[in-house]
Amino acid sequence: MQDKMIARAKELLRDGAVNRVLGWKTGEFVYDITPAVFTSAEELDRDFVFDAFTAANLSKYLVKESKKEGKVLAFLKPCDSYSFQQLIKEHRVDRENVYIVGIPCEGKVDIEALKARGISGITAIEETADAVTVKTVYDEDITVAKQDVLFERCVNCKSKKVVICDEMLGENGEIVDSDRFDAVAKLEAMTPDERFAFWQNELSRCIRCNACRNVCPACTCEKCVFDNVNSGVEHKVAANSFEESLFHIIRAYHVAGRCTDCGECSRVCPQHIPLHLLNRKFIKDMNELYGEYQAGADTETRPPLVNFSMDDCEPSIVYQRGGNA
Amino acid sequence: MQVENKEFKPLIVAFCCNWCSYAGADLAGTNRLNYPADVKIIRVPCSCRVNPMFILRAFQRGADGVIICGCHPGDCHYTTGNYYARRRMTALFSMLDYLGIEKGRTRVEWVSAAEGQRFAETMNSFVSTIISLGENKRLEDLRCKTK
Amino acid sequence: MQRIGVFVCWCGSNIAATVDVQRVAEELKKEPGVVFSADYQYMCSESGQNLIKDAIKEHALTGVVICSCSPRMHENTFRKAAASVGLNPYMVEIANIREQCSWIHKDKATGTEKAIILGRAAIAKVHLNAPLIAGESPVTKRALVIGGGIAGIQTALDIAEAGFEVDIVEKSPTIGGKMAQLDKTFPTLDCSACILTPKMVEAAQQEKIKIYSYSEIDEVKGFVGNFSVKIRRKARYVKEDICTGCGLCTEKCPQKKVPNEFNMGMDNRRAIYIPFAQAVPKVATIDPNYCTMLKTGKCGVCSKICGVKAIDYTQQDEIVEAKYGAIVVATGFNPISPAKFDEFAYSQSPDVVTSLEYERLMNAAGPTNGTLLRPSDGKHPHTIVFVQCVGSRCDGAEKGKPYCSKVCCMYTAKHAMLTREKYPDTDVYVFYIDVRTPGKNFDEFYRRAVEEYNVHYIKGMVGKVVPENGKLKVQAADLLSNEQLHIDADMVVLATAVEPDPSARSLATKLTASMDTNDFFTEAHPKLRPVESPTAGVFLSGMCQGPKDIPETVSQASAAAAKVIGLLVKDKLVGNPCVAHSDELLCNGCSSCEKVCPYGAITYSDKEFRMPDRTTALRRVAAVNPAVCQGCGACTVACPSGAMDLFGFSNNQIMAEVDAICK
Amino acid sequence: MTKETLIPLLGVVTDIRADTPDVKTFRVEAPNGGKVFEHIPGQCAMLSIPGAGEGMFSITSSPTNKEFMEFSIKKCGKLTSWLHQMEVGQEIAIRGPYGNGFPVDTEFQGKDLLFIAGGIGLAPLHSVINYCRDNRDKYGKIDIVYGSRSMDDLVDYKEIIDEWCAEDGIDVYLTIDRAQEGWDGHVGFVPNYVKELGFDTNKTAVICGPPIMIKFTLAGLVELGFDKTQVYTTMELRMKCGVGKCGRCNIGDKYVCKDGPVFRCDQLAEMPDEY
Amino acid sequence: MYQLSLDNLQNFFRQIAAHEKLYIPTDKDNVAVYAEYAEGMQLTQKLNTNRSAKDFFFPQTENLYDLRMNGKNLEIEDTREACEDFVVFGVRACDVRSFAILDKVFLADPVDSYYKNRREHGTVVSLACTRPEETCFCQSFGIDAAAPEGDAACWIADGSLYIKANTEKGETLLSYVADLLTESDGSAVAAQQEKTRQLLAKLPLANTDFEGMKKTDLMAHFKSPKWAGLSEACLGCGTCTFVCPTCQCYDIREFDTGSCVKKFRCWDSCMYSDFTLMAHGNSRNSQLERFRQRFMHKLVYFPDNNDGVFGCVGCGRCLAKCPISMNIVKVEKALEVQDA
Repeated sequence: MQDKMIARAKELLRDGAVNRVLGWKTGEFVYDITPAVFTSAEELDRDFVFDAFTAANLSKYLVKESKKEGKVLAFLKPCDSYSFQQLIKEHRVDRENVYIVGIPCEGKVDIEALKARGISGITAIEETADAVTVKTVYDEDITVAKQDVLFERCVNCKSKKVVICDEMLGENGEIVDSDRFDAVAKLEAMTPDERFAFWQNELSRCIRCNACRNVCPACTCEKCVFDNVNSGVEHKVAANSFEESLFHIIRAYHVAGRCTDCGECSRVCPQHIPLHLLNRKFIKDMNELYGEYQAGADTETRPPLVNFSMDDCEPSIVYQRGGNA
Repeated sequence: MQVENKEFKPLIVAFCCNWCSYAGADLAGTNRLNYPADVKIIRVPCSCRVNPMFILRAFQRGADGVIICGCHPGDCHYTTGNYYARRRMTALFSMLDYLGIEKGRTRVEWVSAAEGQRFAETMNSFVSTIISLGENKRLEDLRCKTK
Repeated sequence: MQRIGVFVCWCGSNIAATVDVQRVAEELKKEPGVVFSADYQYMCSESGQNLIKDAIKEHALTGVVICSCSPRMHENTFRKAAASVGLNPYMVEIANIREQCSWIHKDKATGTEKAIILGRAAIAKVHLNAPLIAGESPVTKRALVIGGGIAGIQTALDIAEAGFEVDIVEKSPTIGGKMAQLDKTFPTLDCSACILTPKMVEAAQQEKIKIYSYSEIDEVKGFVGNFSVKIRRKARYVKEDICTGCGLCTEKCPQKKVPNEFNMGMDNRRAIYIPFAQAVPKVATIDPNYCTMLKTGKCGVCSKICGVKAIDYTQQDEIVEAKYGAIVVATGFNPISPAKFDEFAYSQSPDVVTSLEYERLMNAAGPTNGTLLRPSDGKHPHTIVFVQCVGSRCDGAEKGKPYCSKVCCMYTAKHAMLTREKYPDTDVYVFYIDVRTPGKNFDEFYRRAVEEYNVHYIKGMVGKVVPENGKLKVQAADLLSNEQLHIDADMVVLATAVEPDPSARSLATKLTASMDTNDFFTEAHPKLRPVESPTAGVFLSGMCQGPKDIPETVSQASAAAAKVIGLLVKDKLVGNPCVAHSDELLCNGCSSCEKVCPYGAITYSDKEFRMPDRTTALRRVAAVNPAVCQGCGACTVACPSGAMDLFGFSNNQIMAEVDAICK
Repeated sequence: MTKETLIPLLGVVTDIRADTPDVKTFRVEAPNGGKVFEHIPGQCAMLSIPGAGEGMFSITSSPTNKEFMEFSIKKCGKLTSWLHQMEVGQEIAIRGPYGNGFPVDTEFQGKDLLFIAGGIGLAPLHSVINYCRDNRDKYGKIDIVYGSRSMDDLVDYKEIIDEWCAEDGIDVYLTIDRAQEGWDGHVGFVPNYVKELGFDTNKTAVICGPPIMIKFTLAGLVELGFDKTQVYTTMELRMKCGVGKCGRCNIGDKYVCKDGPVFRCDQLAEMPDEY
Repeated sequence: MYQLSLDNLQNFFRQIAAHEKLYIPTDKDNVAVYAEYAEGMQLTQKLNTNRSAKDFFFPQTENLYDLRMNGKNLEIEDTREACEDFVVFGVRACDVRSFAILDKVFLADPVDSYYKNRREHGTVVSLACTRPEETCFCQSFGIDAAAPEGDAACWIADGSLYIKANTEKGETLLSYVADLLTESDGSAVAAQQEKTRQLLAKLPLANTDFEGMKKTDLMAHFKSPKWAGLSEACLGCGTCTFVCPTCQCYDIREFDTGSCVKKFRCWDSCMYSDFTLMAHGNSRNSQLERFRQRFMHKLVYFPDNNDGVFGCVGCGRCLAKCPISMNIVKVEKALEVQDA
C-alpha cells in the first residue's frame, strides 16, 4: 500500500492537481511516526511511510491546511474520513482545497500495547498480515498476534468504510458490527460507587497536558473554553478531583454529537486514561434515546443535541437507567 | 431519618425559566406555600439557557443539589427551548450518573406559571431527596468549602 | 468596579414581617462595590423611587440592586426610575425577597439570611452588568386577524375604524363563526343572526378590511411590527371575484348527500355550497371530498349552469405572502364531542343532542325550520332533559376538561326557557352541579326560567341515559332531596364543554405563542395583560384564550383591537436589548447555534480577520439579528466555544449568581 | 527585596493623582509608613489585587525618596481599571523590586544624559531622572525629550514645568503629535524631534516608549552618530514571576525580569527578535 | 556498600516508612507511578514511571498564599504547612540528574523557598537501570544509568538489593534499616553495571550527541529554517513538558473560593498558545515560535546560562509520549544535519 500511495502522490504532484501531500513521516524507530507535509517526490521517497504504526488521524490538520494556498492531497483512513466529513459539516475545512485519497485500514498496532506485554528495548519490528515480530536490544525475538496489540479502537472498529474521498486506493470497506459499547455497558452495570471509584482512579492520573483535546478532530475551537479566562471554567491544571472531572465532562459534552469515535484521545493520552469511554457513553445514550446517529457519516443530519422531538424522554429517565445503588 | 442528617442544611440552586417556573415560584409565594429556604432561585430566560457549566459550577461552589425548572414541553415561551434543555440535561445527567455522581442531585421539572402548588411541592420533594443523599462529596471542590 | 446602591423594600409588612430589612441593608452594605444601602417602606412608591433616584445622583451609582417583590412585578418601574436620572435601566437588578423569601418563610432569621444571600447574588450579577441600549425597528401598519368569528370580526372592525388596514383569515368559506349558528342570545333573547350579520356585512364592506375566507396560515416569520405571513388560500374551485352568490349551482348539484356542518350534520347540503344565506363572502365553494367532478372527472353540472363562468376545477391552493405589524388570534372554539361519554348514549340515540345541535333545531333556518322535532321520529318531544357540565369540570380530565366552560349554564337556561315558551306542554328538566350566573342580568334570567317558566332545575348529575322503546330512560340523582330519579325523556340535551379549535396548536407553534395544557392560548399576564400573548405583537381575542360568552368576547375583541391600534400607531418599536451576541473572535462557524435558534435570528458570513500573528484570515462567523432574537439563550449552550452569550443573562453573570448563592 | 520571592507584602495607597485622562499616579507606603522596600531606578514591582490579578509596573519615584514609592499607571485592562477606581487608603499586595535597573552608579556616572520618552514611557524614566537630579553632581548635563499624543496626555506635566524646566543643567524638550489650541510648543513625533534637535554624540541616551517609537528613535540616534552601546532602553514588562524562573519572559537566553528590563541597544541587537 | 536480600525488601520499605514518608515506583493500572508506600506494595518492573519525579519538589499545583480583601484592608496569609521529611526510592539516574538541573533554576538567587523546603526534606534514593530502553539517551548527557547519583544509590542484582549512601541524608536513611543490611564488596554490582553498560552502548540512540549544538551560535540556531518543518505537526499540547523531568516553567494564578483568593502556582507549558499571552499581546504567536522556544531553551539558552549543562537528561519520556512523535532527538538531528 505504501508504494501505491507514494506513486499516486507523486502523480498528483506532478500533474499539479495538488501542491503538497499530507501523510506520515518515518522516525527514529519503526513506530515513532510523525504527520508531515511533503512537497516533493524526493521527500516522499525518502520519508513517506504507511504501515501498522501510521495511526495518527490526519483530518484535523486539514483545518489549517485547507486554508492555505493550493490544493493539498490527504490520505484518509476510514476513521479519519468520518472526522473529516464532520469537519465539513461544521464548516471547519475548505473541501475544495483538499484532494482526498481514501485508504483501507485493517487496524493499527499500539506500541503501548506491546510495551504493556513487557516488551521493551525495541530495535526492530516486522509486520505480517496477522503477527508482529519484535527484536529487542536484549537480543529477544518476540512474536505476538497482531489482533492482541491493536489499538482498542481498532479491535472494536466501527467502520472500515471511507465515507468521503475523491478516489479510493484499494477496496473500500463496509460499516462493521462492533462491540464498542460493551465496555460502556459494563460500567453502566456497576454500582454508582464502583463507577465513581473507577473514574476517580482513571481521571486522577490526568496531568491536563491537553493532548486529548489538541489531537481531537472535534476540538477545533478557535479558543477552547478552558483556555479562555473569561469563560468561567478556564483552568490550566486540575487543582483537585473536581477540576479533573470538570475538564473531562465538559470536553466530552462539547464534542457530544460531534465526536466520531475516532479514538485519538485515548491513543495519545500519556496516562492511559480510557477517554473514549466518556465519548462513547454520550454516543450510546443518544443512539438509545434519540435514534442511531453517527457523527461524520454524512453532512446533513442534525446532531442529536441540536435537535429534539416532541416526545423525547424526560431527563428523569436517567433515574431508571444505568446501574443502581 | 438518620440522626446525623439533622444538622445537614443542603444548599440547592434552582434555575427557573422566567416565563413559567419563575412565575410559578412567584405564585407559590403569593399563595404563601412554604418550601425550605435552602432553595435559592436563579432567574434565566429559558431552561435552554442553562449551560452544563452552570450546574457543575454550582456543585464546585458547594451546592448539594441543582434543579432546573422550565415550561412544560410544548409550552416554552420560545417554543422549543425546553425541548433542547430536555435533551441536554438528559445527556448531562446520564454522564454524571456514569461518573458515579448520585442520580438524585440533579433534576429537571416542568412547572407552569399557574402551578404554584406544584412548584412548592417540587422543591419540598427535591430538598428531601437531597437531605437523604446528604452532602455533595463527589463533585466538590474542597477549596470552596473552607469558609 | 461598579458603584452599587442597595435598596431594601419593606413592602409594608409583606417583607418586613419575616425579613429584618435593616439587617439586610446593613449586611449588603459590606459587599464589595456597595457604596450606598437603605431600606424603605415602599420602594415602588413615588417617594421610594425618589430615594433611589436621589441616591443614584448623589453617590454616582453605576449599579442598583433592589431587594423587593418579584422582578415580574416592578422591574420596569425601577428601570424607568433609574433611566429618569440617567442610569442605564439595565444596570438595575432585583433580588426577589418577597415572593421567593418573605412570603414562603415564617422564621425571621431564616428569611433574613436568605434575603441577604439573594441580595448578594443580585450584587454579584450587577457587577457584571453592562449598560444595554435597545435596538429600534419599524412597524408595518397592517394587522392580521386569524379567525372570522365574532371575535375576529369585532377586532378587525375596530382596527379598521381606527384607520389601519386589517386582513381576516378564516379557514371556512364564510366568516361568522359559531355565533352564526346560534338561534337566540342570552340574556336578551335577541336573534343571533340579526345582530351578527350586519357586522359581517360591515366587515365585507369596510375598505380597510380584506377577508381571506377558506384560507389558512402556512408560516409566520419575523417579529413584532415586522411579521411576514404566508397565507394559504385553499382552492374553492370557484372564482371568488366572479361568483355572484346566486346559488343556482347549489340547487342543481347532483351530489345531495353531504352532511351540512352548518346544521351540525342534521341535514344535507350539496357538494357545491354556500354555508348559509347570509354568508360573507357570499360565494359558492366546492367540497373536494364530495364533488364528483373533482373525484372522478365526470359531472361538471355546476360549471355548465353557472351564468358567469365562475367555476374552475383546476384551481390550486394559492400562497399569499403579506407583512403585518400585529397578529390577532381569534381561532375560537368547538364543543367537544360527547361520544366519549357512554353514559349519555349520544352515539346510540339521535334524540340525545348537544346544545349546539339543539340550537339548530330551534332555529328557523335549521334542519326543522325552527320547529322542535325529535330527530329520531320527527315527533314533538314532551319531556326534555338538559344535562349540564358534560365534559366540563372533570376531575380526571381523561374524557373531559378540568375547566368550567362558562357559557353552558346560561345557554341551557335559554334553551329551557325558549322551549317552555314555545311549547308550554313540554316538561323541561335541567340537571346541574352548580348554576353559575355571574353577569349582568344573568341571574335574573336564570330565575325567570325557574320561576316564570317552571323549568325543573335539579341539582345532581345524570348517571345514565338508556334508549328504550322510543324513550330515553334517564337515571339521575337529586342531591338536594337525596333521591334517585327516573325520568322517561323524549330528548336529552347535553351541554358539552367547549375546547379550543384543533388548528390552534399548530398555529401557536408557527406564532411561537405559548399555550396552556388545555390548548388555550396563554395571555402575557392573567390579570394585567389579558389580551396579549407573551409573544410580542401577538394578541388574543375570544374563546381561543379561554371560555367566554359573546359580550365578553366582544369586549376582549375590542380590547385586543385597542392594543393593536396602540402598537400600529407607533412608527418605531424599541426592542429588548437582552439578546444574544456572538464574539466573532471565538466563533468557529460551526452552525450549531443557527440550528437551535427558533427565530432564525442567526446568520453566517465569511469575514476577514487580522490574526494575532499579523496574517489575515477569512473566517465564517455568526451574527445575531438583535431585532429578531428574543433572548432565549438556546444558542449560548449549543456553542462549544462560548462565542455566543446573552446580554443581561451572560454566562459570567449567571455564574456570579451561582457563586454568590453558594458562598 | 521581598523576603519570600513569591509572597507579596502589604502596601497602602496614600495618594492618587490623575495625570492624564487615562494615567493615574499612585503613592504606595508600607502600612506603618515608609517604603515597602528599596529599589534602584528602572526597577519594577508586581502589584496585585485579589480577583483582578497582578501586573508588573515600573516604580516611577526615585529611590532618593525615602517616604514612599509611586507608580504611574495607564488604564488598559482589568487590573489597571481596578487600580484606577480605587480610593486612598486601599491596601494592595506588592512584591519586588524586580529587574536590573539603570546603571546609574556605573555607566551613567559622569555622563551627559539624554532621556527620550513617549507617552506613558516616561514612567520608567521618571525614576532615573529624579535620581539624577537628586545626585546632580554625579552626572553631566541632562536633556529630556518627551512627547505625547496631546497636551493632556503628557504625564507629570506640572512637575516637568515647575521643577525640571526650572532646574539648571536640565533642558526639557516637549512635543505633541498634533497641533492643539493652547499649545505653543513643538508639534511632531518624538523620533523626528530628536533628529531636529541633533544632540551631541558624547551623551548616553535612554529611550522608553511604544516599540515603534523606540525603533525609529534608535534609528534616528544612530543616524546622528550615536553608537548602540550608548543607548539604553527598557522592555515591555511581560513578566510573571519576576525572579527568572517561570520561563516566559526570556528573549533568547536573557530574562527580561532578571537580566532586563534595561538593555543596552547593542545587546538587544544580538538577541532573537521575539519581543 | 551494603546488601539486602530482595526477600527482605518489604521489611526494608516498612522500616523506612516507619520513620519517614516513603514513595516507591509501583504499578497502578499498568502505569508505573510513584506512590506512598503501603504494606505489600510492589516495586514496578517497568523501567521508569510515566511521570517524572520532579513532582516531589515541584508539584503540578501548589498553593502559594491566600489573599483576603475586606473593605480596603487586605490580608496576606502564607498557607504553607510544615514540610515533613520524606524518602523517594527508586529514582533512575536520569531523574536524579534532573534535580540538579531544577536546582540551578529554583535554588539560584533569589531562592524559591517552596522548592527549597521540599528539597531539604527529601531524601533521594536512586536505583540503577538494568534494562535501558530504546528511548533512553541519558548517556548523551554524561549520565551513567548504571551508577546513579542521589543521597543513596541502589542496585538490584542476583536477588539482592545493594545500597550505598552518598550523603548525610543517605546515611540517616541507612540507619533506619541498619539491622537488615550486610556489608558487601559490590562485585555483583560491578558485574551488573558492566552488563548494563553493554546494553547502553547497543541502544539505538546511544550515539546521539548534543555537544554539536554548541558549535553553532544562538542566532544561527534560532533562525534555522528547519523549525518550520519540525514544528508543523506539533499539536501544541503540553505532554512533553509535563512528563519532562526538567521542564520547570510555571504560571501563577488565582482561584477565588468565595471567601478568599488563593494564589497558586501550577505547571505551565511553553507549547501552549497562551503561555506568553499578556494584556498587550503575545510574543510567541505561532506554534513554530513556541516549539522553537522549548528546544532552544533546553539545548541553547539553558547551557548558555548554566556552564554548558543541557536542560535535558535523556529520560526518553517525551519520545514515548508525544502524540505525534516529534521530540528532542529528532530536533537535535535536524539542527545538526543543517550545521554540518
